[in-house]
Amino acid sequence: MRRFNYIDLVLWLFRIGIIGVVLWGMTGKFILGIGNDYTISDWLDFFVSGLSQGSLYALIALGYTMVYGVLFMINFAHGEFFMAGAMTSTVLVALPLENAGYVERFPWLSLLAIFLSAVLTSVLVAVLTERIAYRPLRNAPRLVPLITAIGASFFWQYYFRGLFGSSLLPFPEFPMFDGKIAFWGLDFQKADIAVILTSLVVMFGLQQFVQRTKTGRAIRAVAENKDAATLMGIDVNRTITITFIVGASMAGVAGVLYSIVFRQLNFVMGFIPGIKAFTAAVLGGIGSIPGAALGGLFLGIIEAIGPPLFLEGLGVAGSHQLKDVIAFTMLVLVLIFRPQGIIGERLAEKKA
Amino acid sequence: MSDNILEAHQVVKRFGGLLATDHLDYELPRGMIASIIGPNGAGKTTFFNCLTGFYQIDEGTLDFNGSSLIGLESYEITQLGISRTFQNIRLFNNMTVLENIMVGQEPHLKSSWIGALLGLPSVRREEEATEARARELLDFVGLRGLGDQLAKNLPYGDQRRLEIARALGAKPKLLLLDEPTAGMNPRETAQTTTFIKRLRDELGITILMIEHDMKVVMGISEKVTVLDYGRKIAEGLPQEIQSNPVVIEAYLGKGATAALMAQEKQA
Amino acid sequence: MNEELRGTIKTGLIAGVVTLSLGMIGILVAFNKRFIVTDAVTLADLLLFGMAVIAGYLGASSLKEHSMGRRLLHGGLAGMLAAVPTFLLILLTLVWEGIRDSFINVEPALVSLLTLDNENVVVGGILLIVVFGVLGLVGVGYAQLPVRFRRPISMSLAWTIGSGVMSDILIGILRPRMSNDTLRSLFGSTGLQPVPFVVLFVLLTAVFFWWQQGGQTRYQTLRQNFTPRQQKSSRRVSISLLVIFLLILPSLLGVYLSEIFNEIGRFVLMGLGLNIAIGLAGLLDLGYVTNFAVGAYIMALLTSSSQFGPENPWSFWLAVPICVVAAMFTGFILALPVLKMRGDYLAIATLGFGEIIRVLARSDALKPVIGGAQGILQIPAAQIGGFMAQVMGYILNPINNLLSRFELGILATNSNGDIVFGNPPQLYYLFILASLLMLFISRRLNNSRTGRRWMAIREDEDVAAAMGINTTNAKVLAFTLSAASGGLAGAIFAAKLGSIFPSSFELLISINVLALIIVGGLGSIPGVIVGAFALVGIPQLLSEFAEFRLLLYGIALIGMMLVRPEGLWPSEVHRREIHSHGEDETAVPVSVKP
Amino acid sequence: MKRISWFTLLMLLLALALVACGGSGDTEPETDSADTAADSSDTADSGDEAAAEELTCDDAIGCVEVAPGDPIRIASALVITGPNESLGLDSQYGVEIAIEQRGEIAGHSVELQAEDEGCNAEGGQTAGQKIASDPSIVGVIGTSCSGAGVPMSQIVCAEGIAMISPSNTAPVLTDPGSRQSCYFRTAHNDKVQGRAMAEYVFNELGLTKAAAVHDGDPYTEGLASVFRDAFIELGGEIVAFEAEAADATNVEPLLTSIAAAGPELIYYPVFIPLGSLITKTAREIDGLEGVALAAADGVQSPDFVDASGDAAEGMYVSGPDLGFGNDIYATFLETYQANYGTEPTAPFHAHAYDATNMLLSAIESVAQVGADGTMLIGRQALLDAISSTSGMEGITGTISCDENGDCADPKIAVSQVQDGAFSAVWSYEP
Repeated sequence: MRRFNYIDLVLWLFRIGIIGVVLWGMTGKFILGIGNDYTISDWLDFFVSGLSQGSLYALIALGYTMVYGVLFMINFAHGEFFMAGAMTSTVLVALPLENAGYVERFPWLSLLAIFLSAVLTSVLVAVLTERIAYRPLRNAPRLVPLITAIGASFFWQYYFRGLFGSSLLPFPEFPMFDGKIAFWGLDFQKADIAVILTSLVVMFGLQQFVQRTKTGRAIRAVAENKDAATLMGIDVNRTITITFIVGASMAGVAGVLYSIVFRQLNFVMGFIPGIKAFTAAVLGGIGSIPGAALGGLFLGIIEAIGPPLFLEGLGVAGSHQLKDVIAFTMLVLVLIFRPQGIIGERLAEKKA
Repeated sequence: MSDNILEAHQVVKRFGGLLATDHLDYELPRGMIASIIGPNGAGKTTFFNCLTGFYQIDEGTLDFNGSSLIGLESYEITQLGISRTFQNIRLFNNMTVLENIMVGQEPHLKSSWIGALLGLPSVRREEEATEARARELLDFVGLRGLGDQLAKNLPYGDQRRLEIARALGAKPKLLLLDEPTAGMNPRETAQTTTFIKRLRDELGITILMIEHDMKVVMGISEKVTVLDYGRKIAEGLPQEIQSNPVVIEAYLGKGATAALMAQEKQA
Repeated sequence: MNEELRGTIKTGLIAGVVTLSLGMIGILVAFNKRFIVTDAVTLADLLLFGMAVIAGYLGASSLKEHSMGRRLLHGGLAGMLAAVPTFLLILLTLVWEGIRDSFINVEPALVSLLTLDNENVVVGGILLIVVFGVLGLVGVGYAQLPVRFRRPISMSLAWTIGSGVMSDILIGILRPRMSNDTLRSLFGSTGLQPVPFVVLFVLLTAVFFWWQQGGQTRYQTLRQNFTPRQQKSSRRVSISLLVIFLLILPSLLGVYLSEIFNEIGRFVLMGLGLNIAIGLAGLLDLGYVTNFAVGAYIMALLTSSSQFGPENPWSFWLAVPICVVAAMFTGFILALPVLKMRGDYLAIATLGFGEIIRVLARSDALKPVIGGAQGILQIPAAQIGGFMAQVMGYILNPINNLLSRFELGILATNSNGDIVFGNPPQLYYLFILASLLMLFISRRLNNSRTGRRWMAIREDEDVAAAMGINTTNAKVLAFTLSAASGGLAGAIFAAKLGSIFPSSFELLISINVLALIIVGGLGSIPGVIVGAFALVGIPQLLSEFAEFRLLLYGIALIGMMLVRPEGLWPSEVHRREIHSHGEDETAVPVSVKP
Repeated sequence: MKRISWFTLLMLLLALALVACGGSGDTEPETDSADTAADSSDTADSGDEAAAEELTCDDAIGCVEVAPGDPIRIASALVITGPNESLGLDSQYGVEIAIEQRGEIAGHSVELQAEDEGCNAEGGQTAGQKIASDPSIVGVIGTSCSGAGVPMSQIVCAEGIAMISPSNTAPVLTDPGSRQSCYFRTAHNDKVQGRAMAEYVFNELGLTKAAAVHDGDPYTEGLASVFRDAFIELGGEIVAFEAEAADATNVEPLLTSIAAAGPELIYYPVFIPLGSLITKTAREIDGLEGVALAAADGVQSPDFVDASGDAAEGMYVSGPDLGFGNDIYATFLETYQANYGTEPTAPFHAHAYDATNMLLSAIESVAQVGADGTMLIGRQALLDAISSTSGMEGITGTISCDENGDCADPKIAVSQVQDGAFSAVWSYEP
């Protein structure tokens, strides 16, 4: 019903422009055959590796989204929780176990120990961060905790650099994740499949936890309205700490999965996945758990499949370098169509 | 041009399946003080939001001073001459009282940012005039001397007044007041009632208000409209409404008729 | 166990864990080479033993009861406990031979530092606990001092230690003004010499004590008793002194500190710009580096004499307006798609723009135009030549001749009579000019109708619209004007560096600018300057701490926000909220939903 | 208002104090012109002459005077914070070890002032200004990144301070048209190294279809471009020229794309994190089973082999031949491990070690020492001494400087990873 103004015009041009570029790129790829010649199996490889990367984004994004849900703050340090778990479990558990030969003899037990230590470290780091850098600022202006979060991010990065050094750490090879597995005549990396499955299980578990348990309900209540939750007898501080613990556990799990797939770690490994996961959380609709999962997968897949699908056909040089450009353009495109994210709650127009 | 400043015809606003206003017809003659009453959720504030461009209506027509309001942004509607206040006070909390009123005068300000950068004399004059008028309005609503306070630090009653002063800054032809006396004590309510009357009598502003306090409604309204479930169930002079059993039942529930009668006798 | 004892144990152990961390992440060993008092006290000593004193101080001052014996007991206990985790680490090194394979900084040097160079590490460790206990008692003693002594002592201690830490900067400033021998008697190769250290400490303590015991009141009374005319002239004198001071500053500070001032200036410019978007209009922009990059690249493309520049390179002064306009245009275009987004959706979309620019700058796709990874070289420095320079030379040269007697100077002409903004002291004037210009513009906008509109939008966008404000236009304007300053900063940056590479346009820049305006005080113009000094200047001065700089930066960010959440120099309106009703009404959907 | 006047008062006091000092310590001759700030270093130099009576400085640029008992000060400007810090810290360790092994020079110890260049141009400029403003600094080892090296070389050279970079490889830095006269490097120029690999691949391995990958850093982009041009010139075909973000985590799509282009060899002259990731992932991609892998000195480090594991076996790496027929490197590695608790995290410690030795040897050769132990080092003399370095045996080979400041051993070794170690299989000399 509203009139059409210049902004709408520009937005439509933007949408049409992007869709035009995408179509043109795909035309170039499939009809004119510019660039490499991919088989179906190649396309599937793009897709599955994107899915696996996206699962990791999704796991980290869950922590972002949960914290955002209860505190309305962007927890910039979340990527560092992920890094802390992965680094510590690798240096103190995985590598010693490998040297002692346990990884080969008891791979599953070793893996369990690694997961436990990673989750424990991530949780410890998260709880400390919350206690020191966020809790005293509960009533401060909204951007202030954002700054302490950035500070915490720097701090933890260089703290762990100090503890474990800045060299690139190898992660042991686990026999069960090595090699490929065939489905329907197509090959998949075992590690990719493991990551996707684990993520699905963990996300499903989280969903059940938030929906079914008393603590989960408390988290939702605090997210809805802190004052009301206090009146209902919910200990808000405790609930927030639990939220951090749950979010950090996801990050810890993601840290180990990351190590399994990429088998190398260093102290800055948390930053980029952190930013990506944050993007994923917003893409899906920040505050929403399935949104975070969906956003993560979307981001992972578009990063993997975007360059060959959209850019190669245009004859763009170094197309894989531009995957972030595609990812963020898609983000803006999605947010133009749906300003509240893919499955974010729709604001009933404007609230009066 | 008709004598009605506002004409709404068959206005429909849906939220999902819910009809927030249900084929509503409304006419408001120029210079009148009119009230809309109705139980919670009757669609009163929704109607205000439709009038001020916060919501776009789904069906029907809305005319102000003979021109349609449909499709206009809320700032354009304000520029046409409709100002409003809010049920839950919405001041610019971290701005001073004076700044709040100065923002209210936006529709009449012309200076651009380039002029401000260059420090043009016309811009300075306009700023001075704006500030002077803001002080006048402060005096008018009885907040003299509070200009440099932060809006959020004012007491509740003063915040309501400030909201009205801010709305007056736009020199509206029609002023929409959303529960102007909510949360006030009887003395403040009485003051506000007189004040609203003054607005019409001295400034010639047509006033449409949503109000729960029957004393206020009955005291100054020249026309009362009753909404229920988004529909108009009655309209007329206060006395007519007061004695309308449909209204009393819808509004106050059964058995309330007697109480109201008793109240009236007292008055 | 009673409440107080538990508190003391907790304090002591927390201090202990901090001490342990300092050791394990390598700070202690690294700082052990850095003297505060030459050949006597290193920074590591200060940190290590300082923890014990602090533990003792906290342990004692948290007691409600005032009996001296109990205080000493608790302080001493807290001090000793502060050494316990470290002691455990020492024991651990005995049983775990390969500890260094995991914890890279647990090295022999650390152990010998922690055991006070004892051959037998267990004895050394116990000795450490004892020393820590004694230092805990010192902390108690300090806590017992009356406040009127304690405060001057703390302040002067902080200043003296600061002088020791910053000794090389001080040497840099003093070198042209002192003979080498004088300098050497004051400073060692690192740190202050013992005698000057003590003298400085005593002197400062006396000054602070005097100031607190009456100097301050006397000064204030003096000022209060000024007649209006005196006040006016005193104000005039202050301002002219400030101006003179700003003009001679670079020659006073020398090249390196001027360079730091220029870096601060660059961030002040960006901060002022971003402050329009975030501080005034409440638009959380995390991609401010975009505008900066556009300004820098346009400057490079217009003035470079390399293959990427035009055939006849432009002059800096002609290119600057183009850079600013280009940045504003970018701001305008990028504002359009994000207008409808609120809060954190806006933040991530703008962050995305910053990342897009970063990637594009280094991409092969755009390499033919903007140089890709190899950047753009041969960008000339800004300069004033010809008639203009001659005229300025007539004014500047006599002043410089006069000032040079005092080892001072201002903007200078070179041997050809041109004014080249090539080295830091010269560039300083360019930055000052640009910063003053932007300050002026910010102030004008801030106090105008436009500024009011932005603030209204920041407070409550819907109500602002209901007041007749075209919020769309106002927001677009905020983005556009906010970009101008970034473009200006970028343009000067390119001319200053002489070459630009994509690595100068990282996300970190956006984050830094955001942090400095919030640390300074959101929406406050002086806050931007203070914030830039705190977050850009100080880390530069801390380059001593080398690889631990960012660790300290992180701690500083957290610390400053905890102590002063409203910022170091908040705007008149303290603690402004960014989002009107923050958490309830205009916030984006927030519930943790299925 | 109050605050402003306060601030002014404070600053005024400070200014007065400084001016007063200026008056009292006014022993120097007043030789300098108006721009005192810029020339302050020279004043200090000339002012020192009085102290060193029997030594005279007739150097074209000026001399550094080291008083008896004072250390000789050199600086490093490497990237020691941020994502690239493993690169720069590693080099800094190399510098420290070289200083440690050298001990004293004519009774003076050597002191290192470590600066951070942040791997970007502004970091290089700031570090350069700091070094340039300190007249006691004799020479600089730096920078790590070419982007930082360009502005820094301009600044320190304006003061005549010698600068030797252990890891700048961009051709522009030693290009006769743009090279600064005080700039030297022990790292291989991209032009040489990229060509070496192209010749090896085409002539020795006999492969004709190659793919190249870089990460958008000037170093890797430069090498990949030189390789591409040289390979095409030799008659080969570049089937894919791709780029990937240096901090990428998922390189499967990239390699799938490359696999579809059907190369016989992939050349990815990147740094260790991305290099190791590509190495490991390439082994798992369909269509890349038999494809040879090649990289440059950016990954020539034990850290890379550790991180890549078996996947690195058989891949080719160009760079200096660290197994050069002497045992300097073995001693070096022992010291490294003992001092820093880790194996080298990047390849350029070796170049840094050699660069430092080059600088220290040059200092040793030009320093004039007075009777009381005062040392004078002529800056121009030092530059001349460095540029005439020839036949110096270092870890990275025989160091000899050419007229453009390229000092790396012109021989480039192509090594193959065999049993977790680099063993030279071919040597290239332009």
